[in-house]
Amino acid sequence: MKKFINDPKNLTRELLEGFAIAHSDVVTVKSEKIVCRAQAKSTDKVAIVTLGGAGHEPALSGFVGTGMLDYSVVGDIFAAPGPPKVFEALRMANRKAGILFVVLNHAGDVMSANMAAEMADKEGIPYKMILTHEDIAPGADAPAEDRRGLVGCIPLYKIAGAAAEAGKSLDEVYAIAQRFNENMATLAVAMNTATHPASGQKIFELAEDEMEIGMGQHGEAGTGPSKIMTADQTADVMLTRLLLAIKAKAGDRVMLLINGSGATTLMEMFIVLRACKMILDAKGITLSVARCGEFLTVQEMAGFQMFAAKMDDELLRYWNAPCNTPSLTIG
Amino acid sequence: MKKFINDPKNLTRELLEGFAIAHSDVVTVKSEKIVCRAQAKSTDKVAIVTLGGAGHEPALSGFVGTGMLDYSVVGDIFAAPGPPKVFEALRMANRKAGILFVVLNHAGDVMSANMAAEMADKEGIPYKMILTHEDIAPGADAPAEDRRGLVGCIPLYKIAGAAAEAGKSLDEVYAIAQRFNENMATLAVAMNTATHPASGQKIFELAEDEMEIGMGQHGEAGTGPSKIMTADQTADVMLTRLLLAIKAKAGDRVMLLINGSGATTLMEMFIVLRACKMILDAKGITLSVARCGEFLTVQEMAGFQMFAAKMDDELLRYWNAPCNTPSLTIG
Amino acid sequence: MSDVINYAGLCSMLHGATAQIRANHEMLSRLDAATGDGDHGTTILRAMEAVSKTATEHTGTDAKSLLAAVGWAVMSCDGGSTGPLLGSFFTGMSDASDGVDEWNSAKLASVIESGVAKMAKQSRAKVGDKTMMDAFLPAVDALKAADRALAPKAALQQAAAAAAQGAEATKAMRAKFGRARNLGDRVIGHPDPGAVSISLILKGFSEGL
Amino acid sequence: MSDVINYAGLCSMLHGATAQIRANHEMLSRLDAATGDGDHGTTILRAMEAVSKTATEHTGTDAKSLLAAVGWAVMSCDGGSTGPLLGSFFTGMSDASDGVDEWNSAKLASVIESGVAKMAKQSRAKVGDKTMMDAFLPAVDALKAADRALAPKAALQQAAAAAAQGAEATKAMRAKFGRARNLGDRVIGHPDPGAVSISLILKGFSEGL
Ligand SMILES: Nc1ncnc2c1ncn2[C@@H]1O[C@H](COP(=O)(O)OP(=O)(O)O)[C@@H](O)[C@H]1O
Ligand SMILES: Nc1ncnc2c1ncn2[C@@H]1O[C@H](COP(=O)(O)OP(=O)(O)O)[C@@H](O)[C@H]1O
Ligand SMILES: [Mg+2]
Ligand SMILES: [Mg+2]
Ligand SMILES: [Mg+2]
Ligand SMILES: [Mg+2]
Repeated sequence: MKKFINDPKNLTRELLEGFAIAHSDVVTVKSEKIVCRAQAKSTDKVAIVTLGGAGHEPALSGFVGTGMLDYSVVGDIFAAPGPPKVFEALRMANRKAGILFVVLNHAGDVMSANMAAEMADKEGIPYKMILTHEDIAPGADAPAEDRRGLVGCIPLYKIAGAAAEAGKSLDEVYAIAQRFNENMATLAVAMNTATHPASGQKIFELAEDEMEIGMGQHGEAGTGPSKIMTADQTADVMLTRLLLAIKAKAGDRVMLLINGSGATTLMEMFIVLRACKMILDAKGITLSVARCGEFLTVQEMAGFQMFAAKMDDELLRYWNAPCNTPSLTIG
Repeated sequence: MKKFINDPKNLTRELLEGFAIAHSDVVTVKSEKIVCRAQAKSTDKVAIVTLGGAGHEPALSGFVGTGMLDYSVVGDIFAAPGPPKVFEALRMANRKAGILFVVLNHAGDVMSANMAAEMADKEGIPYKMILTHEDIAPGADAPAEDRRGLVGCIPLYKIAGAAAEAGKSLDEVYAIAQRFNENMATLAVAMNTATHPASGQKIFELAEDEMEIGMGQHGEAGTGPSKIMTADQTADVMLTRLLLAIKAKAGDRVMLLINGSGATTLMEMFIVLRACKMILDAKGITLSVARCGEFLTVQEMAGFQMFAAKMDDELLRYWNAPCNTPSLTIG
Repeated sequence: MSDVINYAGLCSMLHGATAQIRANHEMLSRLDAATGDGDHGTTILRAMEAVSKTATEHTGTDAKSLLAAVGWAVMSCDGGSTGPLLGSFFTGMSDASDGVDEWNSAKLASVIESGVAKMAKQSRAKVGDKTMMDAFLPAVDALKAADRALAPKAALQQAAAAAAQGAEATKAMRAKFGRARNLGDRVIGHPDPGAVSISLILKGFSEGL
Repeated sequence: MSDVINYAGLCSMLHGATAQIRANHEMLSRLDAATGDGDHGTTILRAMEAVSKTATEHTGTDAKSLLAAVGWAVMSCDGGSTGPLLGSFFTGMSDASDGVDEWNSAKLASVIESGVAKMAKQSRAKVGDKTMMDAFLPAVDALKAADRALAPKAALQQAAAAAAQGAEATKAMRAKFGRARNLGDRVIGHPDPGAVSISLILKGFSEGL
C-alpha cells in the first residue's frame, strides 16, 4: 500500500502522538484516545464533546481548542470508539453547566454514544445530545437514520463552541446548534477511490470516466456512478440540490464549504466555489461565508463534500467569533 | 482526466477568482494575475514580493496577507509568469522603504525575475532579490543553480514578513531572511504521480512498490526510485540528511515542516513527524517549531517535502509573530 | 455430559467461542469484503480475544461479574458497531445471571435470551434484515423450545444449528443495516459475516463444554 | 528577389515564422513529451501567435518599435522559460534595428546576432547543451559568413539550414539546461524541441520573404 505508515495496528496511536507534537500549545491527548484542550475551558461554561473514527484527519480532533471542541474521542480507522472511552470523556467533561454531546449519524457512533449516554444518565451527568445527519444523498426528506453525518459537524462545533464560550446555558447552546443543524445540508462527490490504511484495500471502485455523487465517507455507495462532468456542471447539480434542501431563496444568506476529501486540489475547490458564487448571484442569494479546504477527509479519496447552511445574524456572529484550533483559526 | 475543472485554458484565472471569493477579507487580485492584500501595508514598511507558477495551491498566493507577502505574481500551471507581469507587481510595490523580492530557483522563475529586475533598475525601484534553493536532493553542497527552491520559501516569507511588519529596513529584512535561507534545507519524497491539469498527462511514473526521494515539484527526477519504506524508515533517511545539511547538533533548536504534496494524508504526516521527534530527542536537538500540512502542493501527487531549519531567538520571534493569510494564521 | 454449567464451564464456553473465531477470522473478513469493508474478521477476533483475556484474568468466581467484565472489555475494543453489539450481548447475559451459579438448560436459555434482548435494543434489526440477529434470534427460539431435560451442551448444539441455518438464510437477503445496506441487491448471494460469526460463537460455546 | 527587407517585409517574415509553428506545434509537443513535460508546442505556439497579433495590430512603421512590442508580447505569455528567452531574442533584434529601416543581408545578420546575444544572456547555454542555442548560434555564424551580395531571403535560407543541422545534432546530446537535464542519458536519441522550434522559425523567416 502506498502510504507512509508503520504497523497498521498502531495507526491511531501514532497519528495522535504526532498530532500532539505538532499542536502541543493547543491540545493534549489523555488516556490514549481522548483529545482535549491544553488549557481547559472554565467549568462554568458548557463543554462540547464529540466522537468518531480516525482516518478523516484533520477531523474530528483538529477542531479541539478555544472556541470549538473541548473533548474529541477517537476510535480506530473508520470505526467508532467504544462506549467506555466515550463515557470516560463525558466524565472528564462533567460540570454543572452541562455538556453538548455532538454525534454524527453513523451506526457505530450512534450505538457507542447511546450506551455512553445511558452510563452518564446513571451518574447524573448533565448533557444534551445532538445528532448531525445532513447528508441529502438519499433525498432531503429521507428518514433521519438514512442521512449520514458528514462535514456539517465541524461548522456546528464552531457555532456551538462560540455560544458556549459566550457563556450561554446548555439549553441555549443546544437551541442554537439545533437551529443550525436543521438549516444545513451536505452532498458529497467522489472521483477516485481511497485505500483503507489498515486493510490496504480500495474502499470502492470507479471507472476512469466516472464520478459518483452522494458517495459516503467510507465508500458507502451514493446515487450511482455518472460520467465525469466539468466543475461548473458539478457545482450546478450539487448546489441546486443543496439550496432546495435548505429552502434558500433570494435575499437569504448562506454559508458554503467546499471540503476536499484528500486528493482533490485546492485549485479545483476554488474553481468549484467560483461556479457556486455565479449560481448564487443569479439567484440573488448572498454568500456570507465561503471556505475551501480539507476539514473532513477520506484518506486520499478524490472528491469533495459541498456543504450549505442558511445563516442569520446570530449564527454569523458565532461563526465569526474567534477560535484557535489546530485546523481552524479565526482571529 | 479526473479533476473538477472547466476549460484547461482558464485554470489560473478561474482558480484565482475562486480564491478571491473565499478570501475577499484578506486578498484581492489585480490585473488578472497579481495577488495582493485587501488592505495594503503602510508604504514606510518593506514590501515582500514573490512570483511562481500556479498548480501548487495554496502556494504561493495563499500566503499573501498581514505578516507575510504583499504581492504574489502568478503564472500558468507549473510555468513562471512573464517578466512584464512581474515588473508590474514591482511597480505596484514600489516604495522608498524598498522591496524584498523572493525568487524560487527554477529556470523560468529566475529568468522572469532577472528581466523584471533589470526593468526595475531602469526605473530606480529599490529592491533586494533573495533566491531560495534549499533542495538537497543533488547533495547539500551541489552548486546553487542545481538546488531547486521548494517549500522553504514559505517560512521565509513568514520570517521576512514579520521583520518588515516590525519596521526593519530593507537591509535588515534581507539580512534576516538570508540568514534563515542559509540555515534551511528541504528534501522531497514522492510515492504516486500527479496529473498535469492542462495536458492531462502524468508528470512521472513510479512502480507499485516504489517511492522516490528527491523528486522535484514538477516531476523532475530525484535520486532514483527505491522500494517503499515505512514512515519511520523514511523519516530516518530524510531527516538524517537534512540535519547534516543544516549542521544541526545537540543543543540546537530546529523548525520542521512536513509539507504534504497533495494525496498524502495528514494522518501520514503526523506519523512521520512523530518519527522525526524521536530522532531529534535521541540527538538532543530541540524541536522548536513543528507543522504538518499542505503548504506547497504538486496537484494530487502522493508524497511530502520535509523541511528543516536551524533557529535562533530572533528567527523564532519572527516565526511566532502574528500573521493572517488565507493559508497560515498565527494569532 | 454434565447437566449444569458452573463458573469453570462458563469460562471454557467463552474460550471455545474464541477458538472458533481464531480459526475462521480470515474467512469472515473475506465475507465482509463482499458485503462491507472487509474488516469484520479482524474486529470480531479482537473482540473475542478480549473475551478470553478477561475470562483468564478475571478474579472472582461468579458468572455475573465475569460476564459484566467481558461485556465491558468487548465494548472497549473500538470495533465500530460490533463492539457495542457484542458487548451488550455479554452485558445482558450478566444482567440475567444473578445469584444462581450453576446453570441448567432453562437458566442458560434465559441468560442468553437476556443477552440477545439487550443487544436487540442497540441493533433494532429483525430476522430478515441480514445482520447478527438472523443468527441470534433463531438460536434463542431453539434454546427456549429445547427439551428441558436436555443437557446445556446439547441445547447449545441445537441453538448453534439454528443459528447456522439463520446465517445461511441471509444469503437470500438484502441488508437493512450496516454498510451492506448501501449495496442493495449486490449483496444477494453473500451470507452476512456478522450472522456467520454469531453461529460460530454459539458452536464454540457448545464445543467448549 | 528583393535585396532589402523593409517594414512590410519584416512583418511577413514574422508571419512566416508563425505559420511554421502553427503547422508543427503538435509535433513539437510530442518531442517535448520525450525530453520534458510535453507542452513546448503549446507554449511556442502561444508565443508566436502573440508575435503575429502584434505585427498585425502595431501602429507605426519602424522595425525598432515593432520588434520591441513583439518582444514584450512574447514575454507576456507566461511561457515558463520560453517566454523570457524568445522575448529577449526579439527585444535584442529591436535594440540593433535603430535608424535603418531597410535591411540588407549585413544589417539582417547584425540584427539577428544582437537578438541571439540578448537571449544568450538569459540562456547561458552553449552549443552542445541541447537547447535553442544549438539552433541559434550556428544560424548566426551562417548569416555572418554569408556572401554579402546574397539577398536576405537566401541568407536566411542558409541560416535556417544551419539551424536545422544544429537541431538534428541535439539528438546525440545530453541536456545541460531545462527539464531535460534531469533525464540524463534518457534524452539521447531525441532532438531538443526548442532547437527544432528555432530552426522552424528561421525557415519561416525566409519563406515569409
Ligand atoms: N444494527 C445491527 N444489528 C445487528 N448486527 C449489525 C447491525 N449493523 C451491522 N451489524 C453486523 O455487523 C457486521 C459488520 O461488522 P463489522 O464489519 O465488524 O463492522 P463495520 O460494518 O463497522 O465494518 C454485519 O455483517 C452485520 O452482521
Ligand atoms: N537555458 C536555456 N537556454 C536556451 N533554451 C532553453 C534553456 N532552457 C530550456 N530551453 C529550451 O526550452 C525548451 C523547453 O521549452 P518549454 O517546454 O516551452 O518550457 P518548459 O521546459 O518550462 O516546459 C527546451 O527544449 C530547450 O530548448
Ligand atoms: Mg490532500
Ligand atoms: Mg466491516
Ligand atoms: Mg515543456
Ligand atoms: Mg512547461
